Amino acid sequence: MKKGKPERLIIDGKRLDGRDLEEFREMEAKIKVIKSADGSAMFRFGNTIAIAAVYGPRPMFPKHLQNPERAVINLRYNMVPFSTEDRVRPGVSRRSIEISKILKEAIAETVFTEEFPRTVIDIYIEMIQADGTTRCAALNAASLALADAGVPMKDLIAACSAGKVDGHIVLDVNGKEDNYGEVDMPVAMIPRENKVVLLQMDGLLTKEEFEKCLQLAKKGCMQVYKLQKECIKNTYKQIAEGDENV
Amino acid sequence: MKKGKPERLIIDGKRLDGRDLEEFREMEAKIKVIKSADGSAMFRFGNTIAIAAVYGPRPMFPKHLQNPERAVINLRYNMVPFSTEDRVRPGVSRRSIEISKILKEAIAETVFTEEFPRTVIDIYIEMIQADGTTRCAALNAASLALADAGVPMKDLIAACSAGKVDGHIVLDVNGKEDNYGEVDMPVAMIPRENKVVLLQMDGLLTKEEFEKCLQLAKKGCMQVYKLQKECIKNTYKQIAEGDENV
Amino acid sequence: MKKGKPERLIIDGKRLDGRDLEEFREMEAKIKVIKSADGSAMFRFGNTIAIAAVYGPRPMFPKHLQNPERAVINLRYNMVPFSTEDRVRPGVSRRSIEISKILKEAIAETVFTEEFPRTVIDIYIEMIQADGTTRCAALNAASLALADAGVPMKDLIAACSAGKVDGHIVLDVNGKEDNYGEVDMPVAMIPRENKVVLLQMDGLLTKEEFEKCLQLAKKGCMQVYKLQKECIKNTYKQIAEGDENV
Amino acid sequence: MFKPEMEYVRKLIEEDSRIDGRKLDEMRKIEIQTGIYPKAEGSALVKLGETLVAVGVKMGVKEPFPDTPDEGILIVNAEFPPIASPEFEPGPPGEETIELARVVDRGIRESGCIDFEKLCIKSGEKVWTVFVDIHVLNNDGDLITASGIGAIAALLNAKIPKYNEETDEIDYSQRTESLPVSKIPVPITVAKINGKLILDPCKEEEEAMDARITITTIEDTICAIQKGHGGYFTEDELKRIVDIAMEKGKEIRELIRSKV
Amino acid sequence: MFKPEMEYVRKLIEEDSRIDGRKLDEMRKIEIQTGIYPKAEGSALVKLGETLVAVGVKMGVKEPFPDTPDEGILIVNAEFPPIASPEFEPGPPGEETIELARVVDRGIRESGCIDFEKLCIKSGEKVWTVFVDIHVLNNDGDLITASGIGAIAALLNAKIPKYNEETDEIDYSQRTESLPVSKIPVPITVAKINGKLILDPCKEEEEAMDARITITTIEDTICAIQKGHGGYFTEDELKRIVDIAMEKGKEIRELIRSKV
Amino acid sequence: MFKPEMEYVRKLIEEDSRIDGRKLDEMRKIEIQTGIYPKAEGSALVKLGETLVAVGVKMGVKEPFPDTPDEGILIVNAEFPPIASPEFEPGPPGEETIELARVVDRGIRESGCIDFEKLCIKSGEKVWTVFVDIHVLNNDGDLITASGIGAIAALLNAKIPKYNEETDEIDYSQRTESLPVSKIPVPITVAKINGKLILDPCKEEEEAMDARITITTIEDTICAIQKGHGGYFTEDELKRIVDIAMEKGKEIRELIRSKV
Repeated sequence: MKKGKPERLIIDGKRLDGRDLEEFREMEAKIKVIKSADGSAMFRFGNTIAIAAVYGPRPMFPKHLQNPERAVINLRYNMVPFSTEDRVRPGVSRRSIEISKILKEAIAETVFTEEFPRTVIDIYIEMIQADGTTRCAALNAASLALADAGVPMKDLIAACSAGKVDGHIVLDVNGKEDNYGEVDMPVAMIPRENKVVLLQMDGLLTKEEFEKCLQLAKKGCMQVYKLQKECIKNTYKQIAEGDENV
Repeated sequence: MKKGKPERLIIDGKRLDGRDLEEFREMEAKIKVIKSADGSAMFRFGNTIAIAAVYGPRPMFPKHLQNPERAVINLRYNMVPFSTEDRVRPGVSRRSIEISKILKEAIAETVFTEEFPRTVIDIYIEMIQADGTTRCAALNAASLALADAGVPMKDLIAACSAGKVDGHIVLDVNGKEDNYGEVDMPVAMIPRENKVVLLQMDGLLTKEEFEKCLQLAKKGCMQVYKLQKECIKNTYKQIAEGDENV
Repeated sequence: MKKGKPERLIIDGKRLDGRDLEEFREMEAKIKVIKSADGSAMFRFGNTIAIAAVYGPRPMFPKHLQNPERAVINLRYNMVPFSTEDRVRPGVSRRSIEISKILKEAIAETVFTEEFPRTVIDIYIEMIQADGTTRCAALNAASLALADAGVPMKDLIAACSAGKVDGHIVLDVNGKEDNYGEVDMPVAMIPRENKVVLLQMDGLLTKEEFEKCLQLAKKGCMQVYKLQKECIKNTYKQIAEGDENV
Repeated sequence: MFKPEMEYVRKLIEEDSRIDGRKLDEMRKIEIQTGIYPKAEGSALVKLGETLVAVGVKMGVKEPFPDTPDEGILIVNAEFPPIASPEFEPGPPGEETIELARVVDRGIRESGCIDFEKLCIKSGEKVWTVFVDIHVLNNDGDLITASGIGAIAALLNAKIPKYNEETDEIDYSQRTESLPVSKIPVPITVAKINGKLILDPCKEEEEAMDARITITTIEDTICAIQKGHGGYFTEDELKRIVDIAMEKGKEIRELIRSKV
Repeated sequence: MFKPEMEYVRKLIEEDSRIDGRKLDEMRKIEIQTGIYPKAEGSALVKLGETLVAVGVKMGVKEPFPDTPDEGILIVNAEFPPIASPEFEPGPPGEETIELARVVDRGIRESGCIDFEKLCIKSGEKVWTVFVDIHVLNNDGDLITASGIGAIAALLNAKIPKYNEETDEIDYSQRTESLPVSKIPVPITVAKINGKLILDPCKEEEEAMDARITITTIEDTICAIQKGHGGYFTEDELKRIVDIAMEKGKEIRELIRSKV
Repeated sequence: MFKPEMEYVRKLIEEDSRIDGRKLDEMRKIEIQTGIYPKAEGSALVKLGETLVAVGVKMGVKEPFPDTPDEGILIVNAEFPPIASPEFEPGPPGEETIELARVVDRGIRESGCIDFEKLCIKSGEKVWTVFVDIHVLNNDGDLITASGIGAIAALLNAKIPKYNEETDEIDYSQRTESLPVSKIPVPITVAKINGKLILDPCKEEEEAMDARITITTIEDTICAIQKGHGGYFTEDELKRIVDIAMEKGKEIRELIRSKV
């Protein structure tokens, strides 16, 4: 058994951080957080904080990497060294390479890359704090940053996690639950079209449990999506109203 | 003294694996073992198994690496992680770089590289199992793979090892003999022309012993050469006879 | 406290190697020490020995690294593995990258790089022995090597260190003094113009002490400069006189 | 880059047929050989159609991770050696190779098939490390499935070498006890092309596919899921894929059991 | 490459004015927030004009270096993540980033502000390692000053996690004692443009500057100097810069003290 | 690429003469200086014609390899620093450099010249590691011979520093006992050009040569052979080269003995 595992993670229907089973941690979304980027955003689930910056579309060099038919999407997911309890060694890891790959593939589904042949769109994501559900926060921030950069997209991507903890199906798995719980299942969707563009799952689930998780994640994604839309709307409203602090 | 060293490696003129001093382990040669390659081969001395694949000649990129007068030969010798008792860490090592270099230099001696200026011939060798005499098995497989790819060559290269174990000059040194014996001497030849194209030796030999080893290796190379020729002949014969399982 | 620290580093006004406070170790300068280089030099402070070689100006490749307005200066400072008591692991370190950068920036101040657009000047420095004040020895050697290569320069750079040891301001800090003393302050100047082109300092100094160190270093740089000029003059004199051993 | 072959594959699928004549939900023939690499503690050679993967299990003794002082360690590594691929880039493994290793790793780890506590030699000090090395010998598509089958077959085939605690030496010539492996996780990969779900895509199909998903199961339980490659699945498609993964997983599980 | 912007900056300086309206010896506004990254033992977010730097302190337990068996270890690392820079090169940190980390490192180390002997757990066997990670979120010039301020603010904010010597475990959820930090080293950076000394250069000024120097002080003592970037200073200029560094350092030291 | 110089070298050899006026079986002048790098435990500077190689021996204390618990460790490393070569590629050592280090390593190791058991401090726990670092200062051909001579000269020159087992400290200022080196392996390199064997090729000859071989001997025994560079030798040529290597090895062995 893993050291440090609490005896119970859910007590009287409440999770250790006080949440109900199907309750999100506090969520926060913000765009235009990095001045130098073409688009940028921050997305937060409780203590999990992602910052994304988008540069491009811009001509790709060296030339032999260009795709004559579409923009190439380049995505880098990175953990800040002090984002977790055990310091993360700087540089790429096998984990960050895999996550960068699946995030890139999910993002590519929404971008009209064919409008920008021979260019590259760079998406850089920094996990400032990591407390579970990091790749979902990363994807939410990246999608907002793309929107902020004005990159033509079919729709936003919204992501959240479902999971199984102490036998219960829960929404928005935090770090402790991920570490000591039974199942973590990150899901990303294009919510309006009901399309699942990212899906991973680790741990044991029956078919029924899987379907329940998926349902719950789907509902969660709709909530995330709503927050993302509001964030964009509010920001542009503030800009229209001349708020300099945006 | 090295730990684990058996008291004797040769008892009553027989080696620990039952062989006579001048006897090969079971040898096996096979071509067309990798479907996607332009040419491929397997060569085996007992538990030492090499697989080689050839791609090319094909145009070389980036262009500044091209040789306007001849094909460039690129060769990579690699140990599969589970090929030895102590797992081999994936990736290149100083040992594999040196072996790749000397194998490439030996191979280059037989290929009419001047017929294919500005191209590259890639030769990839995987040591699936390693039990001594690996570079010789590698070279035998590589030479067969080049022939299978139809690359114009002066002749095949045949390689085997001789050595000194418990004071005796022996043929085809196995892993244990290499580890605990006195001398390992891999030799590669173009047998029909009596040309030595690869020669290394580690350990103490008098001039007389060296000459005896060389003689023995030369005889061994002729045997390997014979097996290689038969392998090619039989394969094409089977193809001519319409055997689909080749 | 650091292990191995001597009780006192200065006894009766004398340093452990017998020098006075404001005395240099034996210095030596020599040019044309590497046959294959366009210019080369050796500079020595006691047991600290630097060898520098200059190649170029020559066309820079790949082309996209060229500067259309000036020569690019490339400088590599490297410690030979056996140059210190604890063997230096081969390859670049964070320390060597930083030192290479500040030496390059200091050197660039004296070279008429605008006369050689699209070229590169490679300056390679090997610390053969390291006993304190290494970067100053490196810079003195590099500047001499550039002169030897005939690269047009405003003037030579002369460098030396001052420091604080056992409460005294001293000239030319050696390895033990650097390790166990209070302050090491390497300084490089274009002496005739009174310009400080390199200045670092580690340790605690009051303003008055800093100014005293700077004064002392300035005097030291003049001495180094004199030696450098003599070295060049003597070498060309010897050449003019037909000495083959130069 | 217009690829006529890709278009052909997609057109065929539209007509419910496949380039190699299979039905949409038909796997290619699976051949499994175990124990053929004597230097490895366990090994398997898996042929899935023309896809050929060698998997070797090696064991060593190490300090355990601080948070699991009583458990052995699993390390899954994949290599895509150049012999199997005309376009080879030297250097560290690429993202495809890393994803392959990590998906196989999670299938094994999450299934709980290895009793890691039995691999503890001395709590907090010494545990067995189990290296599973996947070596791709030919890539004709669906490497994840072939590698996942190879990995569990090699683990079932593996025997623990003798370890002398006093001298801290491993005697690889004496392998007696089997690895404590109790379940058989099986990954099943489904691709989507032109809105149709197809099982076990071959290489031409992988080049033409819109989306890909791998579901690893042990009996009636899912133990790992990985959607890869872009594209999307609907909720309904995902439910059907779970059914397929369970059904086909059962068949392959029987096959593996019969081979080891 | 003729850069009109650069020429404009230089022309302004000649007239004793700056692109952002500051006086030559005026720093930009400094904002310091501490403790906002809960996973770190200590943290600070420093805004220096539009330059934004996050610094986190993490601690771990290691063997000491052989020549200082009774002292904790300091490791300062800087990352210049691509979010903050349109021209990003993947790979190991470049020379600018390394210089940044090393200058901040020396400012802290040489000031003696950390009592490293208090970070010894067991002489010669176990000491605390203090990682100071500098993460640049926006670069509008004078990164060294912003990072140096962030580093000391994060160190002052840091609390040591509980360490159980018997089980060799760190409990990061229990952080009680403060790090033994007693002094506040402050780096001040001065640039020279067209012969004039200016304080705290912004990015446009850095692109136009001839020379740069950073002097770190604690009260009336200099603890580190780094001349960077090429160009030169005269002896007289250096003396004036030391005065500036001491005076401005004092102001910033007060600000930091008020924030932690 | 037609190289007129190469053709000239080959033409000369045909007429039994060489570009630097030597006879075919004549070595260039060898100069050996030892002990000139005081930070090293042992050192040698070898000049072979214009080829100049510095070799330093450094020692450290480490855990032995598990299969040789009672033996010290030898590590031979070569660096080809850019000062000696107009075409320098930064990065890890290339294949030429690695071959150089490994050939010198095998010559020393296989000769048995170092008594590794005398370098054991505590069986299974602590042994001396002997680093032999080859630093090429000028390359005018036959680096292997120059480096091999330098390596054994530096080893013969080396003195073991004092080691305090209790404090685990090495005192490099006190070096007393000599390294236990009893034999003098000498590598001899022969090149073949236009069917002729020539001794100790200079750089122009290396560029023109067809084949190369290095034979290391101790007295009347061969201890290592490395054929490199392509081309071939006949059995008869090999026998003649062994004779040359033994004869010339003897001469150089005397020279080394007189210098250390």
